Amino acid sequence: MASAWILPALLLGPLLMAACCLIPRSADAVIRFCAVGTLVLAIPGAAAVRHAAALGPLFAAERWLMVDALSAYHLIILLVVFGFSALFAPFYFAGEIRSGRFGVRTAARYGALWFGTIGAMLLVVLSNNLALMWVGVEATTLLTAFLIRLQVGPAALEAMWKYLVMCSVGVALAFMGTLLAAASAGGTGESALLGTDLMRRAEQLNPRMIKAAFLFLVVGYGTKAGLAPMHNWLPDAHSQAPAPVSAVFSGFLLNTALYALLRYLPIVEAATGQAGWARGILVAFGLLSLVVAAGFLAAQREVKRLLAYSSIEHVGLMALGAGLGGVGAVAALFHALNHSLCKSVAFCCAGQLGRIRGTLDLRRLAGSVRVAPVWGTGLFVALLALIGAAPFAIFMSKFLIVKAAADAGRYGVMALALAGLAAVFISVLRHAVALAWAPADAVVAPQKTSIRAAALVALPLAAVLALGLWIPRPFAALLLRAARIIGGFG
Amino acid sequence: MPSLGTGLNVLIGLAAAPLLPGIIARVKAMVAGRRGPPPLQGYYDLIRLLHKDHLRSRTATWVFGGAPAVGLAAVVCGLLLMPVGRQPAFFSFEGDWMVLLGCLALARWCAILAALDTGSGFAAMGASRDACFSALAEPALFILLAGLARQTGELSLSGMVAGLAPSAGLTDAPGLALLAAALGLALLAENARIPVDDPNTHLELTMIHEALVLEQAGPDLALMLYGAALKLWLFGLLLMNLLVAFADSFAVWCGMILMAAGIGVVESAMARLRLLKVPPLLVGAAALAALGFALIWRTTP
Amino acid sequence: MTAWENMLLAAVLLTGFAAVGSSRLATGIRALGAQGVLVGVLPLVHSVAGWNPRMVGFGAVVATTKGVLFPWLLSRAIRASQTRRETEPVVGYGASLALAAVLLPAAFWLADRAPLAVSQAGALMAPTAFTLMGMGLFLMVARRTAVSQVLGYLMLENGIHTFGLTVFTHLPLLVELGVLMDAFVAVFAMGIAIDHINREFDHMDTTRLTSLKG
Amino acid sequence: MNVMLLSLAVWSCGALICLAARRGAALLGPLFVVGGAMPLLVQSLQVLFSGQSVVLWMPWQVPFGSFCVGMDALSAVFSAPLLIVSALSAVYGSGYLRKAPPAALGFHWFCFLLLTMSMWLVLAARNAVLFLVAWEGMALSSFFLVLFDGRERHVRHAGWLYLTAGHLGAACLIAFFALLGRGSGSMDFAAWDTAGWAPGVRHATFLLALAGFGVKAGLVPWHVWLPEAHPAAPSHVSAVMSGVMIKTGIYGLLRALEILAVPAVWWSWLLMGVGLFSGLLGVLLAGMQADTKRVLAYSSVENVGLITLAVGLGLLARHCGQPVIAALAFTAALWHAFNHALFKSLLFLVAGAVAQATRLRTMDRLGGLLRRMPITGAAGLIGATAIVGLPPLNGFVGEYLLLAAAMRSVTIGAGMPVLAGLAVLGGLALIGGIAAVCFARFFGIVFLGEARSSEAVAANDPPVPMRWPIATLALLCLGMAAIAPAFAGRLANVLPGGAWLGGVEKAIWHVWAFLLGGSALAGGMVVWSAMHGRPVVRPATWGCGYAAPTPRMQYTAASFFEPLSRFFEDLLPVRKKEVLPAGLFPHRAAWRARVTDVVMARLYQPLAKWLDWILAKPRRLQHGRLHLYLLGIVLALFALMIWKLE
Repeated sequence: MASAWILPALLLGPLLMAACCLIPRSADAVIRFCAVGTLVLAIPGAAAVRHAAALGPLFAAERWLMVDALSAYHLIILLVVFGFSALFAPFYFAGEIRSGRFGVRTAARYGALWFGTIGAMLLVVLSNNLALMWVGVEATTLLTAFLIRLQVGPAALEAMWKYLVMCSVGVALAFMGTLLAAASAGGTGESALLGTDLMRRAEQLNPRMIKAAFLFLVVGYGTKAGLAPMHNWLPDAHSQAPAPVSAVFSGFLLNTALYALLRYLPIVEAATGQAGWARGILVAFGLLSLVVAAGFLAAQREVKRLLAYSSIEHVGLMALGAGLGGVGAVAALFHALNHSLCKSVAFCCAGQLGRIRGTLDLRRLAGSVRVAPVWGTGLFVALLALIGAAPFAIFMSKFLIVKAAADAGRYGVMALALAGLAAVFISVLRHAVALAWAPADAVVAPQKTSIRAAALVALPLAAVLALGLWIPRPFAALLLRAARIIGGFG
Repeated sequence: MPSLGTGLNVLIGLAAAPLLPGIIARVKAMVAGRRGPPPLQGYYDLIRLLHKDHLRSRTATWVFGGAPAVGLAAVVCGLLLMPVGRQPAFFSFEGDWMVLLGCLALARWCAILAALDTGSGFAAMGASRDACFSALAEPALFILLAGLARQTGELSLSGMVAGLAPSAGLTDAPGLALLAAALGLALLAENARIPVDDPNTHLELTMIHEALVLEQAGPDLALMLYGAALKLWLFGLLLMNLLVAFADSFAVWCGMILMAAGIGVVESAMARLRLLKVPPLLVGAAALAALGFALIWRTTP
Repeated sequence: MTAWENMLLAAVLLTGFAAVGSSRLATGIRALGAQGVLVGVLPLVHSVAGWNPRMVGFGAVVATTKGVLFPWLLSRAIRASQTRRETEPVVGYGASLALAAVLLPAAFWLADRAPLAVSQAGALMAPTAFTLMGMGLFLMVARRTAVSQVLGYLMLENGIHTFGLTVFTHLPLLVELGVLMDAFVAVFAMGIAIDHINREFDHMDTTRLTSLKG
Repeated sequence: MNVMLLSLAVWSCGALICLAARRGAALLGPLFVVGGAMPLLVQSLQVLFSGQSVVLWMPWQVPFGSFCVGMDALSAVFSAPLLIVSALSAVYGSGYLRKAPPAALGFHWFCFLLLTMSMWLVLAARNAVLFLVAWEGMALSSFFLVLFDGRERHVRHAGWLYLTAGHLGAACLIAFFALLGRGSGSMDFAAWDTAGWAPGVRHATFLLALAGFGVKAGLVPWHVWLPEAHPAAPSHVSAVMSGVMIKTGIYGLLRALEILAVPAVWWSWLLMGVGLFSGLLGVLLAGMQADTKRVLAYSSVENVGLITLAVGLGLLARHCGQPVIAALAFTAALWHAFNHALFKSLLFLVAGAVAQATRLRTMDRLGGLLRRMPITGAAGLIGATAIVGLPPLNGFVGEYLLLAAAMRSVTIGAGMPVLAGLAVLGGLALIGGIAAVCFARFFGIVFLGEARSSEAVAANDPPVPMRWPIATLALLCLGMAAIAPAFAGRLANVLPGGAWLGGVEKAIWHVWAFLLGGSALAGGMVVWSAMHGRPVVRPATWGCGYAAPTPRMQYTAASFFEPLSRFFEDLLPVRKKEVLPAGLFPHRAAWRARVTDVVMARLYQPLAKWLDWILAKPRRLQHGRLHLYLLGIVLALFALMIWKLE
């Protein structure tokens, strides 16, 4: 077929580029190569998305790899987040490259791990074989662990160790779940592990076994997605990792785990006769994450930890949306894109402000909009968007999730969700106001604003603002088809 | 119904208003065993003041200049709306009681602003007390009028008073008596009589209405005094309409004279209340009116 | 062939108990090495009829990695940090063994109630899997040094593998390789991390890694 | 039809242009605001007087959203004052901000234009999603305007409190619209009919609407943000916010009542209770404030309370089958909403002129400004007299309509409406009286008497662009009084359920004629007393013969309200800081008192402390020990198994 080249190119491309990075050259070259490589990957990615949107699912390697609407949608998010972080990396590492702390060897290691992570995530998004998807998720854990470790220091090491151990245990439990799911199909054939086959034979699956499988999967992939009460690694890992890595963490790493979980949702629902058994679990975890995140955000002082807890809150919101079904599923996916855009901009700006002001404590970051106009305003607008202020798309997806709760008649869930979101709004807004209007205490010369940096920050935020007011028709069609896969409707 | 008879009542009011303070002063003097000033003393004062020069302080602006005139005009408009016994007022329409109270409020507003305009501490003190106490007295008046309206089912002041006349049976007496008591208290409070304010004290710190007119002199003072007299006449007329429900206008005029004498006796018998005790008194008047309203509400069908 | 299989499973359980009960890390590593070999060999014993070169080859690869490579890597980490034994663990050794003992009947109870098609697996396979998983998790929670946590993780992996056998005669090759690769990289990563921890903190007690709070 | 699109286009392009033109924005901003506002004003008045409404539907690529915009009588009543006040405030703002830094100026006018556009969109939206986006857009743009001089701490606190309250209100509204949109596919207002609803859900929906719109309207107990945010904003913005933006809350409440067609009886009692309490607490706190703009902000709480009181009475009358009383009460509410926008924005612009002329807002340091700022003073007097509701101005007409409704429900009604009528009469009397004291104090202390500080002495009238809007608003107040009967007649059939009988309309013409005659008489007497021809002597004010009187010996703002503040002590908790003179030769003695908002002190601060305590609990979960985290995962697995497997 004409499109046979797409999937192999998507998977092998990153590995090839990772290898190229290992050839020692100057640190600057490696960082620039990462940016170029990521954008080059966008070509097969775009082709895959266009194919999935126009002609329906694209299969390869005797149906082990697949691109349907849901994976195409997540492919868009992946490319956008990685593209943005790659373009931002030169700004972030410029200081360290000049000061020599970011040597050639470290840069090579960074480049290789960067492309390795992209490859692993692509494997997760593209694989129809559930076990292969599990391998992909486990690979992301191992590769990103060492990305945290780039910054020398005991805290980074501690964060890496906790991340490594917790996520490995979580993903091991997920593997147990995958085995149980395959076993529930009863057959011993190769096809038992293909998602599409399981979906087709969902009614004949052994209901008790598929339920047990889903429990393991929720706890396993939930740990990786940062759902409470398995979220403890997330704040440490995000606050210690360098900014571009944190951006990718919150931007897409959490989404890969949630994507893996959502793949199982329709199968389990079909197997248990659409009784909402699996949805109830997701709603419970979603609400718990929302409330726990609200609790932590109430008195958070450090900006990166604040953004990490905000990620827990938003992942909880996505799980809640998917759990509610109907419009909720559409809202959850729409929210995934908005959140990834906003959060990656927020993390990058926070990281850059941390470098310029020398601190990550929000109280001492006050007045950053005057000191570093581009990064300060970027963080301020991103924070406003994240807490659901007006015309931004996140306000729209929150409204849809509340409407889904109302349609499903679950008023308690609606009330608790609104209360959690309100608590988050109150505490984060206080810092945002200080960030923009408070007089800057430390005497730091205002940074000169480069047009490229301004454009880099402004583009994603403008996209979120535009999505809030006008969703383009082709994108909406893809979104609805993706939502229909996980049990939503237009 | 601007007819000849109602016009006559208004003219009588305009003419006889300064007589009431004269009678009150005269009765107080006789009770105290003195001869006291002649009842017509009020007229002599007005004429004397009108011929004096204007006396306006340097800090005062056009507000001080215009306030007495606007105040007097407002009270005169109030008089146009007041019925006398069974005879309706010069003008009467639904809600005219609201316009009457609005005019009295406008008069008070002008007096307060004039007092504040002089910049004198004592005038402002009088203004503050007068404003605060009349704010507390206002609910009593409104509830009282509600009682009257409930009793007669009418919506205009003339209709209410006329409605009282035929049905003044014994069953309604207690309700109307309570309303009359409330109106009596309101009258004493609004017109600077003894329990609330001492009209002829000379110590500025204890004045309320006197302090308001402390800075006025000459023609301005004349307008203010005449306005005050008219206001006393208005309240007296309303009280008489309530008490002498069945009578024609002649009985009302005699009643007015007797009321003036009564006020004189009350003033000689009591001393001025402490300022802290005045708000509870006013709220007490409102309570009386509410009790009267409740009695009326229960008895009438 | 169930006799051989049950004996093998009993041996696996024994190595598990050894790892949980011993205070010296070297004993733990050797126990886990042995367990790795046994679990590698288990599929061959389990379906002796269907031997084919691919299964045998893969069994050998698993046995060598888990039996030889992991112990070499972990002992190198111990030598670097000169920590010979698990000083005072969170849960004492006596209590650990008692708990492991309780874990066994619980695993049997769970295996009976678990929704498994018990037909192809021997009576002992599922309980062994659950015991191993339980002891693996227990080791990670109840021990202080980083190496013990890695050992716990390995035992959890072995437990899940044995459970895999109760369900499948054999998994597709590519999946097996993927799982093995992940286990290998996981241990490799943890080994490197332990080296860094030694150099950074000059102790391996993860309970003292609590600087990131709130 | 295309007038709406034209104006929206003008406003949005204007906003972008202002953002770009930094220095020129001072002129361009007001130009675009007025340019966009005028055609819409003409359309609103046309709709109001001709009675036929206008609807425009366009597809909008947002889930459940559709660009459905319309202007019916109810929207027109609220959009007319909005456009007038926004246009005049914009002109005023160009003068008020002439010394502001250019960078901030461009962004300021960008937000002002967006605010005007979103406020009008809120009034015109006929689709829930468009309504919510406009509602939040209004909150966000006014948030940026409030923080115009965000350098001071208290302004930042005010901004934070404002947007937080706005957002909590919006959360209630999101739930409200979600409940309304339940089941029915589209979110257009027209598509909903709540006939067959269960009473429980209907009551919950009403409470959500009351909470959501009550926050924006500033009703007690949701009003705590209003006295912080309005004074913190620049004066022309506070004029727009206090004058018209809080009315969008009232508009929303009326629209919600229209959608929830069959109201329950206790709704009207709740509305009247909230209205009365807002009125009383608002006016009492207004009287106790030392800052000019805080007085006006609390007075907005009072007036919104009166409007809600009128709406409640109208609802009760409609429920008890008294169409005339309902018509009177609704007309009173709409009339008061329309006119309060005029005189409240007038007073805020006057306070702004005073603040700019003297750079002072504490009343005890002002005084004697009428002589030095004649135009602002005269307009302030007209505004104060109107807001107190004294004849012959437009405030009095609103009072008259409401009291006539109350009196009718006392006389005619049987049972509950009588009690309601009595409560309205007594409450309105007390609130009106205290309002007179409050605004006599406001006007007297600031404009009359002797100047108490050097800044007050140096004050003079503001420049021309600020003078014209003040004069126009004052003339509008007088004009509204002049056309009162005709305009009140139009307002009568805006809200359904009210039948306007001839009897009441005739009475209003009588009142109008009487007041006209009365003002002529007053005018004549003023001219007579001025022309009396007696010479005028100008001595100094009598100070009991004290040799060297100083301006500071005049009555202060706090002492003016003291008799009432002592009587209503428990409603007005005062926080005192006093250093009493001690020893034979006392050194320093100080006494400072500040009235605190009883709702904030007794309700929200304890609630915030308790919430912080509760939210601190999960924080202990992140204790850093890896072992317990792993235990957490295992326990989560077991809990899930127990809960979900059986």
